[in-house]
Amino acid sequence: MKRYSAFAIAREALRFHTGWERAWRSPEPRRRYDVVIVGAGGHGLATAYYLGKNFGITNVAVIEKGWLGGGNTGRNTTIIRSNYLQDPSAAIYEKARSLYETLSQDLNYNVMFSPRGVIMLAQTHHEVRGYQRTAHANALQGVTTEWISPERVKELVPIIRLDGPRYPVMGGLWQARGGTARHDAVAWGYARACSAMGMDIIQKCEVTGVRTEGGKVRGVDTTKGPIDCGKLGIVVAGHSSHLAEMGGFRLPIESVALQALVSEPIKPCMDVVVMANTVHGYMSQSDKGEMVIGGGTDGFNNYTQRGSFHHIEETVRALIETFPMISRLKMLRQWGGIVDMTGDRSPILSKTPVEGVFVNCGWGTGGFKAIPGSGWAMAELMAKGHSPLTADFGLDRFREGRFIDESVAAGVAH
Amino acid sequence: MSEPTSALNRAEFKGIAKVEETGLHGMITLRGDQSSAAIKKAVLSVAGTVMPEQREAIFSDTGGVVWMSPDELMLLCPYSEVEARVAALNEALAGTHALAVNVSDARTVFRVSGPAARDVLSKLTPADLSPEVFGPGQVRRSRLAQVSAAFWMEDDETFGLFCFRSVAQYAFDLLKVAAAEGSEVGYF
Amino acid sequence: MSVRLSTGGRLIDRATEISFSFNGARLKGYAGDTLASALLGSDQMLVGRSFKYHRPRGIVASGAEEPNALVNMGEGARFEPNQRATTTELFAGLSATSQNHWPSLEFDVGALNAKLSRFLPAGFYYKMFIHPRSFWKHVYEPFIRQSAGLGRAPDSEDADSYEHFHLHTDVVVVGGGIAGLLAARAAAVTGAKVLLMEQTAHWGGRAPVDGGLVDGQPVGDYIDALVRELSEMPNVTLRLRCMASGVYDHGYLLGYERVRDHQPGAPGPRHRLWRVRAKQIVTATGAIERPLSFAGNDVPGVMLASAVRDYLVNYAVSAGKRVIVATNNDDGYRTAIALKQAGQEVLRILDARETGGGALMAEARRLGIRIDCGRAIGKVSGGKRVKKVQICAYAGAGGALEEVACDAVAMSGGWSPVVHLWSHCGGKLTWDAEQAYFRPDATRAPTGADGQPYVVPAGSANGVMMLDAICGDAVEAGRAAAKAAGYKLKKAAAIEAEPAPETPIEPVWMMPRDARVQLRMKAWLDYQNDVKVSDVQLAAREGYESVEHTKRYTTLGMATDQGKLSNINGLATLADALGAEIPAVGTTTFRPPYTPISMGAIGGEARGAVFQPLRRTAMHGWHEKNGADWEPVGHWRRPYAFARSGESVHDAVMREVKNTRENVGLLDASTLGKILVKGPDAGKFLDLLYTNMMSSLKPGKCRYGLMCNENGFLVDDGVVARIDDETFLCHTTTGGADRIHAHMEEWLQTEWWDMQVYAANLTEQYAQVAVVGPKARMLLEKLGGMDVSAETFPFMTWQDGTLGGFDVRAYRISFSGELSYEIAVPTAQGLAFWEALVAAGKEFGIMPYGTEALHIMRAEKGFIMIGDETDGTIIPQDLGLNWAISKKKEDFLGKRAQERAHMTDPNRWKLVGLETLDGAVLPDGAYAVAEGVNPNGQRNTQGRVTSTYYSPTLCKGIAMGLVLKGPERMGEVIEFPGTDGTVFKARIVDPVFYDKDGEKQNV
Amino acid sequence: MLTLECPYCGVMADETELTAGGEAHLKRFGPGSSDEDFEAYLFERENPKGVHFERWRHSHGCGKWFHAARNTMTLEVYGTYPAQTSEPPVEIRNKISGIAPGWSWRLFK
Repeated sequence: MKRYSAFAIAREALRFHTGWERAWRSPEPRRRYDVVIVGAGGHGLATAYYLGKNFGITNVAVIEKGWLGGGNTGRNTTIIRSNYLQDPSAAIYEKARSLYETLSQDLNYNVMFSPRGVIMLAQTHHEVRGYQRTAHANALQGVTTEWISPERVKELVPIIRLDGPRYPVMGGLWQARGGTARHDAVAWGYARACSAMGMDIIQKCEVTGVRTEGGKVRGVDTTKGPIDCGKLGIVVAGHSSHLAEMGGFRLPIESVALQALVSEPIKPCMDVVVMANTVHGYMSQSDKGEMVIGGGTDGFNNYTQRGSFHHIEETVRALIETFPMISRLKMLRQWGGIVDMTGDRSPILSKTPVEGVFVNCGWGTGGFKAIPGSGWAMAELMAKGHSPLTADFGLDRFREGRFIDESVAAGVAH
Repeated sequence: MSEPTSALNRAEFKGIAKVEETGLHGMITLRGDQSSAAIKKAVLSVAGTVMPEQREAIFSDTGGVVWMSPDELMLLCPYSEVEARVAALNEALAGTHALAVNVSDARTVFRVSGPAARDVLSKLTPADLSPEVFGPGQVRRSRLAQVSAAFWMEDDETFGLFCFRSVAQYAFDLLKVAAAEGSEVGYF
Repeated sequence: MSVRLSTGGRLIDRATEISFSFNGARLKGYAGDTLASALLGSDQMLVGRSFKYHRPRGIVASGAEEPNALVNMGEGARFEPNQRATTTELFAGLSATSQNHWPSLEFDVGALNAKLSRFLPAGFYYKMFIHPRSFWKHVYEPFIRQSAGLGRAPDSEDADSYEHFHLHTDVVVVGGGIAGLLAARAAAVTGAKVLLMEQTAHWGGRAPVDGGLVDGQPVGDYIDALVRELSEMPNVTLRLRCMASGVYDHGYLLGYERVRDHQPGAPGPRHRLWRVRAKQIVTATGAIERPLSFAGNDVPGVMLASAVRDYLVNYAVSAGKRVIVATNNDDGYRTAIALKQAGQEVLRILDARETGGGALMAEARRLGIRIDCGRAIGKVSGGKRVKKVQICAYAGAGGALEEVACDAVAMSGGWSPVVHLWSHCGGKLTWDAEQAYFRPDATRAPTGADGQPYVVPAGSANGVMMLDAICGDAVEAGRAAAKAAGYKLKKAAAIEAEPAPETPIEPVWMMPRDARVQLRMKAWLDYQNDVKVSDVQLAAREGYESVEHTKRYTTLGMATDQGKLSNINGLATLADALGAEIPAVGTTTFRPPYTPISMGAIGGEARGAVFQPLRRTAMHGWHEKNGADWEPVGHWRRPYAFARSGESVHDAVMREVKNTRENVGLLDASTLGKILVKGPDAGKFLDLLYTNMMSSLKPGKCRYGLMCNENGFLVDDGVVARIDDETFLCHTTTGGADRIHAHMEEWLQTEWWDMQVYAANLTEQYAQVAVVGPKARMLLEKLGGMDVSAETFPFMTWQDGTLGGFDVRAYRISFSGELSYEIAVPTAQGLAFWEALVAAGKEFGIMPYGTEALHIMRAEKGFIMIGDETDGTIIPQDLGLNWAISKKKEDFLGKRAQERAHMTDPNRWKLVGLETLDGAVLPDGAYAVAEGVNPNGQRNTQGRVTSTYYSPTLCKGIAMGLVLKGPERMGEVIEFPGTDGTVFKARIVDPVFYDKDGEKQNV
Repeated sequence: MLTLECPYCGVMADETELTAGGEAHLKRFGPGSSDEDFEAYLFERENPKGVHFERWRHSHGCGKWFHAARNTMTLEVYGTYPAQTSEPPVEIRNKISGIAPGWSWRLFK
C-alpha cells in the first residue's frame, strides 16, 4: 500500500495524478475464509480490521450487498461522543472515541476526526438532574465531561438563544473531546487498510442464505456463489432481522427510518456540536459549511430509507426555537436511513443460537460514533469468544430483564 | 358559588376570518353501545335527537349530539342544564353499562367564520375540508397543529370546534396566526 | 460584454425602472427582470466565486439549475444567504452582495487555491493533513472551514412569518409550461379537481422562447388562451411562484410557495408550505440543458445556449456582442438564430457533429452565420470574462486550429429531462441512448398506498422534446392521471403543432473527444464545487467505482444545485473511465427538495407563542401575577416557587416549606391526572393495572396505588378513590395523565376487550387545590360548608360537599405529611375558589407553594417521586414498596416480568435515606463508589443519589438513594465523589426523616 | 407520510393524526409462562421485509386502536381492521395472497 502524504500528492501532481493506485482491490470471492463478515459498513469493516490488526486473522472476507459504506455509515450526522450514563455504554463508546483520536494515523487515511466538543443542552429541571447524574457517572467511568453554565454555553455557541420563550437553556453537559468525523472516510479508510492486509472486500454480493450443520455455521450462500467460513459475523444495520431469519433465529429488533437534513453551506458560525433533547433536535456545522441536522425516528417499521416529513418539521421547528438564525437558511437535502431499534435501545454484540455466528446490531440512532470500539470489541468476541466490552450487550439480557437503558438520563442517543 | 368563567372570556379576533371563543357550554361525554335501545332512548329523551350516524353532528336549538367514536358521544346543552341532564341520563341508563359524565369545564369551544374559514382551518389541520367531503351535519376529529380538536360546520362559512380547555390560549393564538391579515390563500 | 438591447423582452416592462444594488453599486433594471437578467443587463458578468478554488464565476443558466449566481440578499432580520439570482424577482431596493471571497469579488485571496489546484485534486484532504495529529483540529481544519462555506450566516431573528396549508385533491400538475397547462386541462375537463403549480412568476415555460405553432397560432398566444381557459374552470387552481419541492409516500407532495419574496415586508407569510395529498401527480417539470465539458468552460461569459436565448427573448439582454455557439444538437442553433435576429454578432457555430444539423442549420446558414461542423472548443481563455476561444477538431486531442476573440460562448450539450420528482419516491429511470438522457421508466413508477402508480411524467420531463409530441404526451398524461383518479374520459381532439424537424444529437461528454489531461484538468463538471473531468477519472482510477463513491469522493453534484447541470456529464465521464455503459453506472439518489426551501417554511407557524402548546390551569394567570418561577412538566408549567420581590428562588422555597409545616400552604394540584373508570369489571380491570388490590377498596375510601408496565418497571403512582360499586377515580402524576389514560384504553381495546369498563379522562374538568398544613382545617372551617372534622372526615377518605359556597369534592390525602385536604372544584370556578382560599387564609398566614417545596416535603417524609426515585429501570421492590404489591393476585401488569432473574437478584440497589456527616447537601445524581474497578477499568459503584435537598425543617441536607443491599446496612457510611474532586461521606439511614409515625397527617 | 383508513371513523387519517403501536397479534404471556415465551412476547419481533401486521391508534381522532396490514418495502396498505381480534380477517389475508403470494406470519399464512 503506497502511503498517503502531502509529499505523495506533490509527487503525483507532477504526473497529473495518473499514478495513484486503487484504494482497495475488488476481487471475486474465494471458496472459503476463516471469517466472513456480512456487511461492509463501518462496523463490519472495523471488525475485519481489528481481527487482522489485533488477532492476526487476515483470511477474512467482507461481503456487501451494495457499495461499501453505503448504509448508515454514509448517511448519518457524524457525531462522536461517549458521555453515556450506563457503564457498559460509556465503556464501548469511550473506547471508540479514543480510537477515533488516532484513527487517521492508524489507517494512514484522514478521517477528519474533529474533537470540536459536544454540548447536550439541559432545558428542563429534569434534564439538569439527568445530566448532572451523567456527569457524576462519567467521572467514575474515565469519561471526561463537565456540567457547564448557560453563560459558558453562550460562549461556545454564540448563535444560540439562551432565554427562549419556552425552554430557557439551564446549562449543559459538555464533552470537549467529542466531535465529528468524515463518515465516508471512516469506511474508506478501514476498507483500504483491510484490503492492504489481504482481506477481500466483495461488493455487490448479496447473502441469500446461512448454511448450518448440527447447529454450527458452515458458510453462506451469496449471489456470487457459496462461501464457506469458520465464523460468521452479521453486521448489517437495518437488515439484521432479515439475516437472523436466514440463520433461523429472531432478534429483539424493529427497523425504522431515521432522517437527517443539511442546510446550504454558510461561513462558519458554530464550532461545536449541540444536542437539544427536550425539543428533539441536534445540529453541527460541517467543514463544508452545511448545518447538519438530525432528529427523531418514525414510529413504524420501514425499509424504504424514506422517512415521514413531519419529523423533519418537528426537528426544524425545535432548532429555529433554539437557533433563531437558521430560520432564513434553506434545507438543501433530506434523507433517511434504516436503523435497528432493540428492546432497550442499546446495541447487541453477541453470540447467537447458531454456534460460530455472531451478531453486531441494534445501534439504533447512535452507531457511527461507536464504529472503532464496536469493531474492536466484536473482533475480540469473535476471536476469543468473549470480550469485556461486549459482556453486557448479549442477547441473553432480554430474557433476564437486565437492560441497558440510556433514556433514563433524558439523553437520547445520536 | 361564583360565576363560572370560560377559559378566554369570549375572546375575539377579526382577520381574514372571525375567531371567537364562544363561552361556556354544557358538554356531556356519553360512552356506551350505540346500537342498544337503552342508549338510543336515553339520547332521544335527554338530548331530544335520534342517535347520530358515524361522523354525524345533530344540533337542536337547545344543544346537540356529536358522534365521537363508535362508543362515544358528546352531548351539548346549555351550561346551566348540564348537571340535570347528566342526572337524567344516569337515570335513563340505570342498569345499562354506560358512562355519562360532565366535561363542560374540560373543553373550550371556538367559532371560526367567514368566506375564508375553510382556508384558515386548512392551515392547521390535515383533515380534508373540501366542500364535497366535509360540510354542515358532519364532525371530524383531528389535529389542530399540535393539539387534538373536533370540528363541525354550522353553515358553509362557519366552523365550530372544541379542544381541551388547558390549550385554549394556544388554540386561539394559532387561529389568530392562521387568520392574520395578508395571509389569504384563496383556495376554497 | 452583456448588454440590454433597446427593444424586445417579453417579460419586462420598460415603463417601470427598478433600482437595486449589487456589492454597493447602484444598478437599474426593469419590472419583470430577475436579479440575474438585471445584472447581465448591467454587464455584471462576474457574480461570485467557486467553492474550492475561488474561481471567478458568472451566470451560466437562467433558472433553478443555476450553480454560480448565489448572493447574500437583504439586511438584518431579512438577510438571507445563497439566494439564487436566476430565480429571484427584481424588486425596488433589492440589495445583494456576492459570496465566498475576501477581501473583494474582484480580488480574492482565496483564488490562490486555483493556482494550487494541481495539488488539490479530488479527495486530496483524505491523503494529507494526517501528521502531526493535533494540526488537523488546530491548523488545517480551521483553514479549510474558513475558505469553504458560501454565504454569510444570518445574525438575527427572522422578521418574517411562515405557514402551512393542507389540501386534498385529485390531480396535482407540476410545471406551468405548455405540457403542464395541457395536462391540467386534459385532467380538468373530466371533472377532476386539479392543482397546477409553477415555480416561476410566469406561465408557459420555454415554449414561448423557442417558438412554434400550436393549432395554427404562435405557441405564446396559445398559452395565454389556455391560461385564461383554465383560470375560468371552477375545479382548477393555478398557483405561480409555487415549486413542488418533493414527492413523498402515499401521494404526499410538498409545494413551496414564495408568497412575499418579491415584495418583502408586505403583510402576510413570506413562504407557504403546501402539504398536498394527491390521488395523482403529473410531473411536467421540463428538461435542463447540459453544459459541454471543454477546458475553460467555467469562465464567466460561457453560458448555456438556452439561457443565452432566455435572457435575449424574455429580458432583451444579450450575453455578448460577439458570440460563439458550441453544440452537439440542433437546439443550439436556435440561440444563434435568435442572437443574429436580435442584431448580435455570431462569430461561429461549432457543431461537434461531422455532418451538422438539419433545418435549423440551414436557416442559420441562410442568415449568414458561419458554421463549422466536426469542430469543437479546445479551450476558452479569459480570467473574469471570456476573451478568446481556441477552436479544434472534435475528434482529436485538442490541437488548436485557430483562435477567435469573442466575449461570450453559448454551449449546448443536449437536454436532460427533470426527473427529480418522479424519482423521489422510488420511480425508476431508463437510459435513452438515442437521445442520450435518462427518462422515467413508465413500467416502474412510484406506487402508493393502493400499490398503484401515482406519478405520471409529461412532456420533456418524460423525454419528449418536440413541440407536437410534447402536446400529445401532455394531454395523454393529464387524461391518464384523471382516469387513475377515478374520472371518466371523453374523446379529446388531437392538438396540431409544428416543430422544426431536428437531426439527432451526438453525445459529447468531453470536448474535444480525446482531450489531453491538461485540458481535462480545466474542464469543469460541477462549477460550484469545482469538480473537473480529471477528478472523476481519478476517483475511478482509485477504485471509487460506485457512482455514490465518486460523488462523495469528488463532491460532484453535492453543491446547492445538487448537480442539476453536472450529474449526467459526471456519470457519463465515470462510465467512460470504467469502460462501462452509462445505465450500468446508474444515477445517485434523488432526494427532496428539488431546490432548497427555507427552514422557516418547514417550521411553519410553530414559533414564538405557538411553538408548542402551553397547557394552563385555571390559576395559571394568578401564578404568573404572583411571581411564579416556572417548571415545565410535560406541556404544563407548574410554579416551582413563588418568589417575592427581592427574594431568591431558593429562599422562597425555604419559606414555603416552613410556612406549610407551621401554618398552611396552597398547592395548585390541577395538573394531576384524574381518570374515571366505570363498569361492572372496573375493579377487576384496576386489579390488573395496579400492583395492589383495588377491587377491595370500599366506596368513600382512598388508596395509594402503583402502576408498572408489562416489563415490570414502575411507571406511575397515585391515589385511587372509589366513588361507588362500579366507579373509581384514579389520580395519576402530572406527566402521567394522558399516558396512563392511553395505557388504560390500550389494554381495554387491544387485550381485554371483553371487559365491561369505560374510562374517561377528567383531568381538566376539575381545578384541584391542596390545602396543607396544621391550620388547613381551621381555614376550611372558616370557609364553611361540609364538616371537615377528623371524626366525620378521616384520613384516606373523600367526600362531596360545599366549601364557601363552592360545590367541591374533597380528598383527605397527604403528600407532605401534614394535615391536608385536596379539593376539586369545576375548572370554571377554579380561580375563584383559589382566591377565596387566599383571602380567607390571610389570618392563618396562608401562602401558595410550588413544586420544589412539594418535593422537599415529600422527601422529608420519605415518599418516592416518579421521575426522581424512578427512571424507567426501577421496580417497586427496589423502593421498599413490597407492601403495595398484592401477593393474592395471580396477575397484574408487570408481575411476570418481576419474576425474571435480574429482577429478583438480591444484589439490586434498594432505597434508603442518606445523611451527610456534616449536614451538607449531597450533589444530585452522585454515585457511591465501591472498591476497585470493573474489567473495563471503570470505578465500581454501589449506589446513587435519587433525590437530595436542604431540609429547612431539619436544617440539614437530606437525601434518598438506591444502595446495594441498602436496607441491611443502616448506619454504614459510604462515599459519594463529586465531579470536582470533593468526596461526600454519607450515612445510610431510614428514608423517613420527619414524623415517622405519621401523627401530623393523621390528626 | 402514510394515510391509513380508520376503521372506526371511516376517514383516511393522516399519519400525523395517528400513533404507531408496533407489531400486532402478539399473544400475551403472563405469570406462569416460561422465560422463553415471555421474552418472545415482549421482545422478539418478525420485523419482516414485506407484509407486516401492526397496531395504530387514531390518537388525534376517535382514540381507537386498529390494525393495519402493510408492506414495509413498498408501504402498500392491504387493509385496516379493528383491534379486537387475534388474527387478521380472512379477506385481508386473501387479498395479500393475491398480491404477495407465499407470505407468512408467525402461525398463520
